Parts: sequence; C-alpha cells; structure tokens
Amino acid sequence: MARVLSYLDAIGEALTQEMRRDPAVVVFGEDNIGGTGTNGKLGNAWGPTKGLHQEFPDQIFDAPITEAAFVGAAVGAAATGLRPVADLLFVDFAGVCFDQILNQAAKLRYMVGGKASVPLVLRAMWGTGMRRGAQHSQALYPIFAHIPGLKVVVPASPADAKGLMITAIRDQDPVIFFEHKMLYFSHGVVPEEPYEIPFGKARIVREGGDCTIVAIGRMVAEAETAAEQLAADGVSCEIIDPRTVSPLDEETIYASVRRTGHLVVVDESNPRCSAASDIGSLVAQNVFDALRGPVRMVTSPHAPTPFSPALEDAYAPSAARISEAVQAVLRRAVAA
Amino acid sequence: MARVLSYLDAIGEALTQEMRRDPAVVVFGEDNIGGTGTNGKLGNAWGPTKGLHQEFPDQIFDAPITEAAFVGAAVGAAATGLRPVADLLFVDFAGVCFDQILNQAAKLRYMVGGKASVPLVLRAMWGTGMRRGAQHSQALYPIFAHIPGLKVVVPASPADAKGLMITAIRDQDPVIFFEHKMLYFSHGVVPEEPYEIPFGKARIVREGGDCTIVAIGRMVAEAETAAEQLAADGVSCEIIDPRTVSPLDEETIYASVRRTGHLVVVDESNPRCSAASDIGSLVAQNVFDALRGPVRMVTSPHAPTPFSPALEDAYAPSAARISEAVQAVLRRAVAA
Amino acid sequence: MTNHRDAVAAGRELLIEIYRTMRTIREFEDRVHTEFAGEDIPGAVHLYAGQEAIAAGVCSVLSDDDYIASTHRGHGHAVAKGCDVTGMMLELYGKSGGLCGGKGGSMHIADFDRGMLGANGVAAGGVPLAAGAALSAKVRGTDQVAVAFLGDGGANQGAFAESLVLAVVWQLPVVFVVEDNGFAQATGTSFHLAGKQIALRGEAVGIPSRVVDGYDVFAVRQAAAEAVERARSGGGPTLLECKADRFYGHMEGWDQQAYRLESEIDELRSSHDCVKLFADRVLADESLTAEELSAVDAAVRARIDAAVEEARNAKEPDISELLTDVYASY
Amino acid sequence: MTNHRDAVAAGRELLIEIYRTMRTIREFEDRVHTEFAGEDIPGAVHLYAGQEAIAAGVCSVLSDDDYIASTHRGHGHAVAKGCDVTGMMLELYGKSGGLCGGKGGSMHIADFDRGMLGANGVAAGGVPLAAGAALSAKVRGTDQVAVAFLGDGGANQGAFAESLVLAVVWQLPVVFVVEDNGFAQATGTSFHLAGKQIALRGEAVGIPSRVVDGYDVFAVRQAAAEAVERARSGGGPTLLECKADRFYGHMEGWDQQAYRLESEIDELRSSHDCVKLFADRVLADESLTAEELSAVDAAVRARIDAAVEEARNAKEPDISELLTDVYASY
Ligand SMILES: Cc1ncc(C[n+]2csc(CCOP(=O)(O)OP(=O)(O)O)c2C)c(N)n1
Ligand SMILES: Cc1ncc(C[n+]2csc(CCOP(=O)(O)OP(=O)(O)O)c2C)c(N)n1
Ligand SMILES: [Mg+2]
Ligand SMILES: [Mg+2]
Repeated sequence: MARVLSYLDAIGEALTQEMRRDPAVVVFGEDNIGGTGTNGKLGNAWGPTKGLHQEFPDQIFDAPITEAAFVGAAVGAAATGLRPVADLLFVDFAGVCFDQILNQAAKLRYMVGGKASVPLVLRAMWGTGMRRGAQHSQALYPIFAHIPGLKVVVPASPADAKGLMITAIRDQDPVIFFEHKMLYFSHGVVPEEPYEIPFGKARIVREGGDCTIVAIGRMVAEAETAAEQLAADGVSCEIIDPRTVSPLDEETIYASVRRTGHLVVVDESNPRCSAASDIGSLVAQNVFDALRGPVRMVTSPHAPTPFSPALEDAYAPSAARISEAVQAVLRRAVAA
Repeated sequence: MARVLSYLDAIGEALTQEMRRDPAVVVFGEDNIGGTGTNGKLGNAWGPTKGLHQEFPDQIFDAPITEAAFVGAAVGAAATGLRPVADLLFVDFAGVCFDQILNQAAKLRYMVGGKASVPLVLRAMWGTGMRRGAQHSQALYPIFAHIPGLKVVVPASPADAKGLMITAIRDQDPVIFFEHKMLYFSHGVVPEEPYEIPFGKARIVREGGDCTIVAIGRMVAEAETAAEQLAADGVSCEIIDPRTVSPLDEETIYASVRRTGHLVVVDESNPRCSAASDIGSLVAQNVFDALRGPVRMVTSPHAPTPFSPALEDAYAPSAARISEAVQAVLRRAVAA
Repeated sequence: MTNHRDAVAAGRELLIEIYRTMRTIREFEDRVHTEFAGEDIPGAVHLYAGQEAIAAGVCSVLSDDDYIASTHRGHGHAVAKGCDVTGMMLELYGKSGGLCGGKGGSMHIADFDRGMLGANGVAAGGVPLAAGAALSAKVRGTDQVAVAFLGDGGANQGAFAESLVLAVVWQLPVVFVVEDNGFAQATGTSFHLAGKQIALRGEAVGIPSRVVDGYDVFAVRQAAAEAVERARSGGGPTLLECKADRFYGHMEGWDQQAYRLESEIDELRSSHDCVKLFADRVLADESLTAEELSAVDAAVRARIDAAVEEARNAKEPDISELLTDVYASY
Repeated sequence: MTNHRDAVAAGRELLIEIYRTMRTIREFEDRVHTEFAGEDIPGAVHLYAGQEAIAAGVCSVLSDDDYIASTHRGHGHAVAKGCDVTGMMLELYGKSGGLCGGKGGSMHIADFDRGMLGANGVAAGGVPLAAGAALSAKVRGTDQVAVAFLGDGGANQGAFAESLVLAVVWQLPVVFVVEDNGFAQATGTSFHLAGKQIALRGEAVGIPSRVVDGYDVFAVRQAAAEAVERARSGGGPTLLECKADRFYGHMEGWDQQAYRLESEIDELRSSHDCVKLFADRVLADESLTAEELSAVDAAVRARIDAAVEEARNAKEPDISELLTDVYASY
C-alpha cells in the first residue's frame, strides 16, 4: 500500500537512509540535535533532523551560531572525505556565510583544476506565507542559480523532496537544497526504499495543449489550482516543475512550448534577474519560432516581503494571478 | 576646452566635490587613506580615494578588514544622518558582508514602513581582464539587481562614472556602484562642475536601425567595436548602455527594439538569472510583437573565471562574439 | 545585589519610571503570550519577560536622541527606549497604524524618532548598525551614544566580533550589551560558549568589559551609566555582559522548553524575577510604597488592555502599501 | 632565540630539510619578484619572503596527510607542505601542467595530494576550510591535523572569530597560525589591532594561545609541535601568533612601500632575515657546515631556474579547459 509522508518527514527519511548507508554523511547546524549544553532533554531539534541523533550520535551535531565557520567547515570537510549536510535554517541567513558559498564552495573545484570536489548539501528553508517578515521569507534561489559551481534544488512534493535529497547527498558538487516552509506539512505518497531523482529532469505535473506553465516550489500547487479552474473554461494547461533550477531541464520546457506556443513562468522570487526571467529569456532565445505570443512572468513584486498578513497574502503569486496571466496570454493570441 | 579625465579620476572628482558640498558625506574602507598605523607616509590609498585625506581629514578614514562591520556601520550611519561611501575593494568581497547588504541595507526602509532611509553608496570593483582569478573577477550585479531595495549602477565611461557617483551619493537609497577594473585608466571628456546623471535613463551610445545591442560596463566598448565592423558590412546597430541595471530603463530598450526588431544583450556576468536574461525576458514579455526573431544573450559561460590569460581571454564576451550574435540573429531573420 | 544608593538618591520619580518600564515590558509580554496562544497574533514572537532589568537599566541612562539597535527579542528594548506600546501592539498584529505600518512585525519593530533603530531578524545583525549610529554621532559632533543589544548566541557571530574591532579602532561611542539568557534557541551557553565569558572577547581587543547581574536593575544601570559616560566623553566603546534567563520559550508556539528542567523555570520565576526583586527592595527600604507600585501596575495594565483592544480592532494596511517604501522598477 | 637542542638532536637531516625549505621559499620568491618585474608573470602575486621560518617551522611537524589552508600569500606554505615548485611556477604563469592546470594562479595554488587545501583570495576565507578538514579527520577517526594560516589583517574577519568558536566547541584538531607581518596592505597593525595581541582572542574563547618569534624557525617549530601534539591527542585547537615582517611590498607591482620607512626595511633585511639567522646559528654551533649549506643553496637555485625555464616554455592550457571542472548548464 502506498505510504503517505509529510515533506518534512520525507527529508528526514532521506537523511536517515543516507547516514545509515554511508558514515561519511554528517549532519549539522543550529539545534540539529537541540538541547546540547542544557540540563533538559536532548533532541529539541526542529525540522527534519528531529530524533535522528539517537541513531546517529556520531554523525549529527549542534553548531553554535557561526554560519560562516560551519558552512566553511562543510566545504573543508567535503573536500577531505565527508559528505556534510549543513543546515542554514532560513535561506535568508545565507547572508552571513555568503563568502563561503560564493567564493569557496562554488569555486573550489574549478580553481584547483578539478583536483578536489565539494560534495556538500546546504539545507535552507525558504518562501513566503508564514508571516515571518522581510528577513525570513525570501526565495533567493535565483542568486544561487546565478553562481556557477552550485546546484540548486527546489522540491515541490514529499516524494521529490526525498529523492532529490538523496541525489543531493550523493552528488559531487555543492547543492543548495530549498525546503519551502509552507510545504513541510504537505503530504504525499513517498516510497520507503531509498531512491534518487536525477538533477536536471523536470516533472510534468499535468499535461495540456494550450499553454505551458513552468512553476517552482510552492507555486506548483498554485498552478495546479489555476489549471483546474482554467480547464473548466476549456483551457488546457501543461504544468512543468523543473525540480532543479540549476541544472535546468531546458529540453522539457522547450518541447512543451513547441506544442503549446505559450509560456507562463511562475516564480515566488522577486522579478529582476529571477528564475522566471531566466526561463523566459531562454525560451525567447531558443524556441522563439514556436512562440505564438509574449512570454509571461508571474512573480512576487520588486519589494521585500511585508509582515502583515493582509499584505503578505497579496505578495506571492496566487492561482488567481496565474489564471489571469494564462488568460491574458491566450486572449492576446486569439486577438492577434 | 573639453577636459579629459580617467574613469578613476572622474570618480575621485565626484567624491571630492560631494565631500566638499556636504560634510555628511564620509568615505571609508581598507586603505582609503592608506598608511594609517605605520611609520611611513600616509596616503598610500589605491584607487579613487588617493590623496583625498589631505583635504578631508575628518571625512575619510581607513577601516580594518571588517566588511560586515563597516558596511553595516554604513547602514547605521546612513539611517542616522550621514551619507557614507563605503569601499568594498573587489565586489567579490560582498560575500563576507552580504547579510548587511541583503537583509539590512536593502530592507530597512521597507521594514520600518518608510520611517528611515539608507542613503549609502557601496563602491565595488568588478570584472574580468586583470588575471585575478575566480575570486577577484566577478560581475555579480545580477545578484544585487535581484534584491529589492538596492540600486545598481554600472558606469561605462568616465563622464558617466562621475555623474552617476554624484547621483548615487545624493540618492536616498543604498546604491551599489560597480567600477570596472579594466576601465579605470580609460579616458574621456568629463565636465569639471558637479552634475547628476539620473538613474534609470539609458544612454544611446550609437544609433542604428538593424539590431538593438544592449551592453553593460566594459561590454559597451566591445559592442562599439563590433558595431564598427558590422557597419562595414552594411549592418547598422543601435547600442544602448543602461547605465543602471536597477532601476532599468525599459522604455528606451523597448523603443529601440520596436524600431530594429532584434535584440542582442551583452553582459559580462554569468548567464543564469543574469542581467542579459532579465532584459531578454522583459523584451519577450513586453515588446514581443516587435521582435522579428529570437533574442540573443551574449555572456560569460556558466563557469568561474579562470586565471590563465589564455583561458580568461576566451571567457568574457568579445567584439567578435557580439558580431557573430548580431549576424546570427539577422541571418535567421532573412532566412525566415 | 548592588548598592543602589545612586538610584535611590535619584529619587522616587526615577524609581517609579524604572518600575513602570519593567512592569510595562512584563505586562506586554505576558499579554502577548496569551494573545498569541489565542492565535490572534501572527508570525514569530520572541518574548523578553525575565530580562526586563537589562533593557530598563540600560535605557534609563540614555536620552531620547541616543540610539539602540535591538534583536529578534526586541519588545523590551523598544518599550524601555520609549516606543509607544499601542504602536508596538498594532505592529505585532500587522495592522495599519503600527510603528512600521504593519510591514515589520515583532522582529522589525523600530521607531527612529525614539532612536530605536530596529529589532532584527538576524542574530547580531543590528550590531554593526549601532556602530554606524555611533560613527554618525561622532562625525556630526554630537554627544549621542549608541547601544547594541545582542544575545549570547548572537555573540558567536562574526559581525559582532568585527564590530568590536571596528569600535575600538575608530573609538566609537558605542556600548555593546550582550544578554546572556542561557540559551540560543534550545542550545545552552555552556555548550556554545565553551564555558567562557563573552566579556573576555571585549577585553581581548581592548574594550573595557564587565559581567553584570542582569536581574538587578540597579547593577545594570550603574554599569551602563559608566559605559555611556565613557562613550559620551570620547572614551570609546564598552562591553557589558548581562546575565538573566528568559521566562518563556525561545519563540511563541515553537518550543515546549523540553531542553530546560521544570525546576529550573520554577526557581527562575520564584527567585530571579527582576520585577519582584525590585519591588521587594524598594518596599523593604521604603523608598517606594506598595500603593505607588499598585498604581503603576494598574496604569500599565490599563495601557496594555487598551493597546490590545485597539490592535484587534484596527484596520489591515491598505494593499497599496505593498509597493510603497521601496524603489520598485517593476 | 629559543633553545634549539631538540632540533639539533633531531639531527643534520632535519636541519638540512628545514634549511632547504626556507631557502627554496626565499629563492622562489626572489625569483618571482624579478620575473614579475619583467612582466612575464600575470596577475596578483604576494610574496612570502621574510616569513619563511613560520611556514617551515610549522610544516616541519606535519605529515604528508595533515592539512593546511593558506592565504593570498601562500607560496611559502605550499613549498613547506611539499608542493612541487615546478608545478607551482607553472601555475603562477597560468600554464598547462600547473598545479591547478593554470586555472587558479598564485592566489589559488592547491595540491590536495599534499594536504594543501589552497591559497585563498579572501582574507581568512580558508580558515573555516581548515576547521572542516579537522572535522573530517575527527569524524573519520584518523589522527590527521589541520592548520589554518592567516594574516594579522585577516584576523579581524568574522570568519576567523567564528572558526575559533567552532573549533573550541567541537574540539577540533586544528591549529590557527596567525602571521603578524605588521601590515594589512598599507595599514599597520598598530592601527588595525588597536595595540592588542591576537593571541588574546584565542584565550578569550578558551583556546590555548601563544605569541611566537616568527623569525626563529626553532621557536616556531617548538610551538607548532606542542600544538600539533595537542590536536592529535584530542586536546583540541591551539592558536599561534607568529610575528615576522615581509621583505617585499604587499603585492608585486602594486606598492612602493611608501608606508614604511626605508630604514625599517633595511633593518629588517639585515637583522631579521630568518634564513641568515638560521645559517649563522647552525654554523656557529657547528651543527651544519658551510659546505652543506652551499650545497643546498646551489641545488635550490638550480631547481628554481629549471622551474622558471619550464614555466616559460610550457603550453597555455587548451581552450576546452574553460568549461571543465564545473557543472555548466549552458
Ligand atoms: C545569523 C542567524 N542565524 C540563525 C538565526 C536563527 N535564530 C534566531 S534566534 C536564535 C537564537 C539566538 O540566541 P541568542 O542570541 O542567545 O538570543 P536569545 O534568543 O537567547 O535572546 C537563532 C539561532 C538567526 N536569526 N540569525
Ligand atoms: C575579505 C577581504 N577583504 C579585503 C581583501 C583585500 N586584501 C587582500 S590582502 C589584504 C591584506 C591582508 O592582510 P593580512 O591578513 O595581514 O595578510 P598579509 O597580506 O599581511 O600577508 C587585503 C585587505 C581580501 N582579500 N579579502
Ligand atoms: Mg540567548
Ligand atoms: Mg599582514
């Protein structure tokens, strides 16, 4: 019988299975065990590492609030035989250790002419919706996708979260693993045995012939809602979840646009130099002839994330805005 | 008589005139004076601040290698009455103080509901060509353009460098000011009196009717060389230098593409989620109907910058690659 | 407890003000705790209850135009620096009329008119900002002083270490107030500080540094007065390491404090309640009367009641606010 | 100078090895200085001449499979850790066959087979990497040790401060070697360290820390031996602050050292040349002969000559290398 797991537990299971398989897999971050140095109970971790210290006391540890040091240590450890999974908590905190990501992790293999590799995973919670304000709600994957040497993974479902995490741990390059905070308690069927989902292979979430929607992370579900509504109006959308923003599965996107002639990209990040603009421009460069109308990008605005629920609810793309975009794109094509 | 100045001296002149005008303008960074704490001569600064300490002993100071602290201090000082110009040296070092840029400088005004502003300038040297290797040659402006709240200025000529620096200092928002290391000793006519060049107003470097080339920073000169060669073949290119990547003068680009029907974007940065992809996708979204063929992006490859001169020379876009791109775009349009 | 002759000498008015500040913080936090449980307050809320003597003691020696930069656990600092509690409460509720128009929330409460440069969502993220405000005061030639609050956990951040260096090299009028409350989330200081005092880190770079009993508002006030005087008179930075544990968990709705023994919390609340300690003392030495304290209690309660009431009934910010206060190119 | 009975007792072979290391670094750097002036060498080159005793002393107590992480001024560390000087020279010239295939250059020289994890273009950027290599050794259960080299200027970086904390909290087998050469670019330590020793920063977080005469290879070796022994035996991190000024400017072709008095440099070269000091001493106490030293000199010179010759004549890397060693999605 198909087993249902939360996105959070799916990640935890991936970590467990990989630590069990390979003692070189180590996991650390602030409160990754939780309670170290207190008189109370150990194991007050939050997120996917909760409880793992019992089975893996030598592979999982708490870190002081020293991201530059422990992310850098992950780089050094990765280059000398371990496969560290470091936890940033919120991706926003990449700010305090960005040099170690940008200049050390990403570049080491290239700078030393391939004589070392950096098989590390950096876990990072992202996204809007939890009323966390401007410094705890960012997407930021476009920034990491811009940086050569990094791989950027943005799973949208529990099954993908598990399979992509296993691939990330086994990969030879530094991987930034984006966990959407609003997906943690979403559920889905997740196979029990370990499995890999290859990087750079998109998932076709829904097939359709009128318009291609590329959606990332939490936006996949919004796109599905929009597609349902549009289907009722007789518009058939194809939804593609790239799964990994870098590498990007260009071919699956191109093939779809060749069929539909229309592209809407839905990206929770800010608009400028975004994943949406990246995909939009690639299509405009490489499958221009298939386009029967303008590409359309649906993103958050060029503004920090507001705290107020009323404002935050209007910030990220919604099913309604996606529907509108698809309709605008198609209306225009008919008019033309 | 028109006065000729280097790009470097043009920036120095802007700093001088603004410090003279307003005692709230302060300038600091590592070796911004140079020689502090030594027995030798003071004034061993490098770059545009050389010599300025003599006129402005109370407005310019050396900082220890504490970018997170002094860039953060620039934020705090800007929010409380000063107009700091902080010097990062190489933009690559943004890594060690990225939190202060991403989460503090960029977001403060928004987070506090407009009750404060952050009028600071962060000077940053960028670009390839000086055989500095992977950690001293990056472009990175796409990363800053992605971040709401920041303004991103990339002057391509001495006159622009001066006028844009003056505007940057007088602006109420944090400005990242990109100085291309290979342009420092380029010369051009620069007016002596202080003047502002508005943000978000592109410069039409050359008019032409066959293809629009948007080029940034050092790439403007490469585009000009390419345009010369192409003109000899009867191809007339319009070159647009956006001057500021954020805000971006979309209208000037759109107007040009409406005339030419073709777009090539030349961007020294890495390709993914880049300024090139940003501009390419905006055109594909907003002036699609004017396009008579695919947009084309000419960038550095998705790889760190190699040290070896032989490799580095093949890394950034060149006049030859720009010509090729224009020709490919036009050839395709003819064939179609 | 310290000798508090100075405080007493300063007179009833000051004592009452200090009490009012501490009581206001406590009442604000207790009430936010309740309202949060009722799911009225959105977002991430970190309560300061238990540490009131630190904010109250430090801010009691600051003027309105001095600066403070705060942390994610910032309500106490904001109250002590004179921010309006109704504006704060509105902000916590994300409502129009909040101190930041609802755009900031608990983690970004600020009031520049009161020199409160903002709570901060990044550990030690505000410390360099305080250094910058101090630089600003120095360059502008005022005698303003800036205080950087941070936690024991935040003290392990590079930005703090660098700010210490910058402050001493530039001789900035800044006071670093490290609040050691025993924990960084669920991690204990005995682990993450490896048994060492943070004050040593100040001393190591040449900054006069002291460890202070953070339950004792008089001790904090005395140490802060010296530090602020040093800063104002051009003597450069000081570091104060104030020790006082928090009453609640790290973050509302997040932890059950399983990492603490229940007896630890009981003992904390019964023997180390800085508000009670203050009251006991001023009553014992008869510098204030029970009536005076009750009057403050009642006034504070009414003020917080009114703030909650107003916050509940306030309007949401207008959607157009989404795109104000930022340059939006599209 | 320290008592060097231990070194002498270790015998001629060790003494000759130490001398060879120091002489190789000096010859390499002097020659690079000349070649750079001739504009044969591209890029940014920071010379280590003057500080040889530090790299040589520290690395003399390391095994091949111990790790070091280095700085922008990394040639000395690389030589001392056993990197091939021809491979290094080819790398400086950006040629095929260089230690990093020409992709790294002077600022990124690395040789993982020798435990040399790389020079680094970011001040203190390599320090966390060394902590990570130490973690790796600890988790894998080997007795390997990691050394982080950094400069006085780099010691002001947050990444260094955080690494000290991480190393002590995790009890990592790592040694921090801070080389105080008096300057960070043109800025003097008397300004940027505010007159304090960096060793105090180690002590402040609980790391045994010592100031060492960096001109005296025996002193360095002794201090390093203790530190490495502590690390190997599970005793955790150590910090060594080694003092020795550089002979050349900050970066080749960049500065005329106007920030130093000429007399300072003269005095440095005449009285604080660690290679001369070593030679004087081993000759004075007759532990080595002048002939032995000359033989080393000649061999070293020939080796460097050959390296330069080979580097000049080597091929440029093939253009296809541009896109290797990185995942390129397009
Ligand atoms: C740079 C950074 N890393 C991690 C976090 C997540 N975080 C929020 S509060 C906290 C603990 C802070 O501890 P401390 O500084 O002692 O303050 P306290 O909560 O005890 O007041 C952590 C780790 C953060 N906000 N910023
Ligand atoms: C984070 C960072 N900031 C600035 C620089 C520019 N820079 C290169 S070397 C240097 C001075 C370093 O001084 P120190 O650490 O004492 O090393 P030394 O050059 O004296 O060996 C500076 C400021 C850098 N490389 N990295
Ligand atoms: Mg704490
Ligand atoms: Mg130095």
